[in-house]
Amino acid sequence: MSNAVAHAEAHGHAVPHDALQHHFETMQQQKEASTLGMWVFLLTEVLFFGGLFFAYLLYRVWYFDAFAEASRTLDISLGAFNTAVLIGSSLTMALAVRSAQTNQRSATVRWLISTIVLGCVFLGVKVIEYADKFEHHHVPGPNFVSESVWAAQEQIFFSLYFTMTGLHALHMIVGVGVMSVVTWMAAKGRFDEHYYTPVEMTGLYWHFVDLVWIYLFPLLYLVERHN
Amino acid sequence: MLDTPKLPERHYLNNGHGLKSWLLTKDHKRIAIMYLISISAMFLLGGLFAGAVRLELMTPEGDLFLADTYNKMFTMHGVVMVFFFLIPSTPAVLGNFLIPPMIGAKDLAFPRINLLSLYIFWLGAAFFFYALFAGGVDTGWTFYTPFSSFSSNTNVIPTALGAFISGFSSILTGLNFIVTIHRMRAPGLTWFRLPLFVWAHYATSLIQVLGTPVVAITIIMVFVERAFGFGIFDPTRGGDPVLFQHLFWFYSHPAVYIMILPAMGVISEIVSTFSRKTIFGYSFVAFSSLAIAVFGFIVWAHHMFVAGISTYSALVFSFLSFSVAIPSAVKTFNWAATLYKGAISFETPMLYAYGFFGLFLIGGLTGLFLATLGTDIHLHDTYFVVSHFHYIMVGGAIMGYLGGLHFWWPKLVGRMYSEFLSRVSAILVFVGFNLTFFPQFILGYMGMPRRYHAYPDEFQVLNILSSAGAGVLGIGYLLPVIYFLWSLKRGEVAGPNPWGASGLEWQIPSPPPTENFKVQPVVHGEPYEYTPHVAREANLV
Amino acid sequence: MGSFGIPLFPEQASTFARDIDALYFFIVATSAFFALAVTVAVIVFGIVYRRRHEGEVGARIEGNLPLELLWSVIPTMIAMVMFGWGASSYFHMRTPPAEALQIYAVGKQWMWKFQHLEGQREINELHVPVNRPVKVTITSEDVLHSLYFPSFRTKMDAIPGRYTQLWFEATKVGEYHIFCTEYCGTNHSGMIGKVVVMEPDDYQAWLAGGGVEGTLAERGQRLFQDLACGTCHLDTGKGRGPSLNDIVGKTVTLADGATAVVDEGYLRESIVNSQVKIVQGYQPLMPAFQGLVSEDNLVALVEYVKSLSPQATTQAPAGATAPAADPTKKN
Amino acid sequence: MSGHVSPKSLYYSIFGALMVLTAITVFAAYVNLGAMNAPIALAIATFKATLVVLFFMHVRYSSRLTKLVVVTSLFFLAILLGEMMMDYASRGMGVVLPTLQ
Repeated sequence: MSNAVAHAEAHGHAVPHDALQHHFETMQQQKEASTLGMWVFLLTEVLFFGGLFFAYLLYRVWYFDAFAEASRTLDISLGAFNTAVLIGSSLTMALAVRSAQTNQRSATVRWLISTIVLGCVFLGVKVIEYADKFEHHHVPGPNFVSESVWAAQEQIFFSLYFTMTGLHALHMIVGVGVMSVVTWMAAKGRFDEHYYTPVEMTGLYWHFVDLVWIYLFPLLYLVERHN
Repeated sequence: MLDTPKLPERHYLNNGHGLKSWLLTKDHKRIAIMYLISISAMFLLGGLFAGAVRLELMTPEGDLFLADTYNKMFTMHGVVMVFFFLIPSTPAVLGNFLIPPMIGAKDLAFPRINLLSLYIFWLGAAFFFYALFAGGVDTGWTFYTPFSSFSSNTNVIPTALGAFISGFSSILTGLNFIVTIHRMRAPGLTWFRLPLFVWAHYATSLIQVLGTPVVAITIIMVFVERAFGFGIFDPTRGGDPVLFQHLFWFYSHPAVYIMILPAMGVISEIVSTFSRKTIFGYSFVAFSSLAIAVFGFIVWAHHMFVAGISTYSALVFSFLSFSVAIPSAVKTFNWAATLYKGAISFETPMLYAYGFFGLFLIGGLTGLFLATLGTDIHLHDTYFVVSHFHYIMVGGAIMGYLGGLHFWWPKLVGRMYSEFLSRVSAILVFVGFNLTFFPQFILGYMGMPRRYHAYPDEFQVLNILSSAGAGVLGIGYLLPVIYFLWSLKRGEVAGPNPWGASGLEWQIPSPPPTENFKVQPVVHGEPYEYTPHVAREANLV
Repeated sequence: MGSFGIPLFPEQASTFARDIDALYFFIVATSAFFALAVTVAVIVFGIVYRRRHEGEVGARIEGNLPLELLWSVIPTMIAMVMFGWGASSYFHMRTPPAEALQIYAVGKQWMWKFQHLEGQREINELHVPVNRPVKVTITSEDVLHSLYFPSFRTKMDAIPGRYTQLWFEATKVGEYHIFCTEYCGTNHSGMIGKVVVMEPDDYQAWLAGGGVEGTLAERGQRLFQDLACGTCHLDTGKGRGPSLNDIVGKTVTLADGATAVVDEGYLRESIVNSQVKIVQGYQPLMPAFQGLVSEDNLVALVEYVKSLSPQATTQAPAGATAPAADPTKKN
Repeated sequence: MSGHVSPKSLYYSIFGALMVLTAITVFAAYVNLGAMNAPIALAIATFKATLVVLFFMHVRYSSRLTKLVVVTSLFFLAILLGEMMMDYASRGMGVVLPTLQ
């Protein structure tokens, strides 16, 4: 265990940075603590979605035909468009972090705002998709309507579809909220090349949200499209 | 010894007054105290439910409560005790208070997140209280579906959300500990110089961050079934209720180790201090904590041997389940060996540690009956199981927690409690506990199922014994409330190190100042060094 | 059995009981040994090495590697013995003999309904012959239940949507408890009953007792006709559905190329969720009967279809589940 | 102090790769590959995820501890998925081991 630990042995600065909290000795220590904290948080997120993915996997194997049929009711072009949007937002996020690292305040703000906009586009498309599902009575539960012989098992697919994409969207909403605060902080000039941890942490979170979608897209939209 | 010690002039308790100075504090010590008050209240509430259950079970007929009321009593007993008392108990109170001073830090890595976790805990509790006042909930703390999703007509949603929310409190505490232990150790304090209490909390935190999210998603899935009529575990749509159990126990089995590991950490500290001796096999005790945390994740389906899992997986899970027994045994043997050639004294914390030995031994060993396939078929969901996990979670975890509370109470408040009353309470708890729960092993083997409101006549004698024991146990648990409160004003001033213990936390004043250390300590020595020299000069700072 | 008037063990009334009790005693003895050893050690150390004066400190002993290995390895070996013994008993308990008498149990809030092949149906009471293996196929109409016979030392959960099973061979004539051990709501503790173990002759007499409208399979046959199953499931195999003659115990190839063994669970699923496993060469035309046929009647239908396979050993594999696909293999 | 600064071009090329891979995923879904459709889609997704983790999330340039956290999360995810899969995959199997008694 101990050899896996990078020790914070940096020396203290003569003048402490404004952003240094009292209980840390150095900025280095503070930053490493935040980074580790964020990664541990993402670790919890992996297991959070992991349980859901297993449920999906199990029922997909059991009820493949129902899943294939239900999946075909999703709009693949909207799904692919959203995938592109989200990957694009990951790019702008990475560039925002880079701008923060290199102390380019206005570029940081610009990239952050682009990320927020792309995130909102994604959510907007999601709203369109959800509205369509409501209209077609594809929401599982008492109002579910399906002509299919696999109607019952299709409900499992849609239950998982809504739970998975709903939780994903919830994560995005939280991300957009956090990012708005970080953008405001960046605009106020709170960050410099020694302290940009909030930008970086938001970035990690946002990339994780992207990562979940990278799996959700093929699993939900592309179950069986070739016939 | 020095002459009568005095309380320090400035300490964390008098650094700021009024409610606001507490509610907005970022000081881990004040947060720990608020946790202490919160979970003590929850313990009292859970205890009342337990008392109601034991009262009902004094007679075979279901004559005291209606069946529905009884079902709500045991459900809420379980929910309160598991999610709102045992999971936070030692980590959120003692861990929160002691990990920073033990590793020479001024605070946890994320003080604001620490406060946030307390507020989240309160929010979760608020949801639970809503459910309670809206009429309670009757699913059992396990929320097994399809009963919880489609059959129960009680307040499942607010209760489940309460458990879900309090889970985030637990995750944040664990996350904070992990980062703190990695990043905030004083210079010279290498991993193998850490107190075993810290090792135990590190292992606990791993479980908290790895397991809790899985139960969170499981609760969400039940929530969408119940709230929106979705179907994920619903057998009428082809769902598998057993999948719920898999996901649930992936967290809820390791959750037992969230309760017992910190208690084990406490016991290591107490045993070493009161035998004035370094812990025997330090690295084995340290690594056995990690081993329990990791192995704890691969054994969950022993809760499901008769739940319809495949024969082969039952075999594998049974085999793996024994893997947890080994590190637990190693710990126990090492504690016993630590006493060898010690200089042992029996103040109250040590009495609790001895009580822990007795109860944890029984609790751990009876686990073997449930890991073994043949016997588990018979014993599953009987009172044998009830008794087994109470020996671990109450006998083990609460003995450890109370032992730790008595051990560090002088550090928390700077004053001593009544040694006589506390010894009486330790003995009452031990005796009362055994009287309550030992008969339940026999009841279980006799075949009495758990969660029964009424039962056949032949089980009555043992049930009466058990209920009588619960009375003794209740007195044992109430006594500390009295003498701890008394000690706040009247207790003898303790001084920094009343037990002559070796840890860093004993080198700072009691109660500690807000920043714990005036200058950052640098660690040179090994942990648990008791030389005659150190013993004489306990007060180093 | 008893000590001071307190009974300590349930009756040993099945072939499992002796083995499970012996295993229990083995673990009790092993546990008692370790518990006593540690308890005696800590008490003796506590007395012998008590602190005699204020400044006294303990000896500096860091640890002992051979000792650590010893007390890791020995418990591991003992644990493996427990595991082996327990696993072997478990396999025995999960493997019903082929000649076992078949009985169906359906759990429902809050009662146990039992059906005998000869047509008898009973609630919260189960009559079985002594010295003959009995296999109980279990399911539930609503939530989880668990069928528990303490005197036989066996239990199994009743799971809605699928069949589980247990078996036992009673060895003593008498009446014993039946409990529900999986919490199932309000009247969980009222979901109890008794199993009546009878001499074979008495059992035959009981079976012959009146009020029975034909055997279970015959009842199934009537349902089969009422539901017009025969319209498609022609004997010739030329119908829109496959012939049901002589299929039980056979392996069928499904539309997606996977295979499935025809057992009770498969038959049940093919009725309630008829679309999930389509036999190769047939179209998914059959309506799903989920919620339309009660579990009692499903049992009758299953038993009727089984009666069409006279040679089949109808023993379902233990733990067989409704959808028994292999998750490692994706379509 | 300010950590590893990747060149902008790296980010753009990773973005390009992710877009191309997305296109391949969609394309592959329309081709009948039999049982291989799902594994291929998941393999591409995993490759994409790896790119995101290594470059966008800077794990490639991060401390060993960060890498350890990533590996830990995958390890416990594997336990969760693997052990549950073990149960479901063996549900249909009968008992063939000889009883020892």
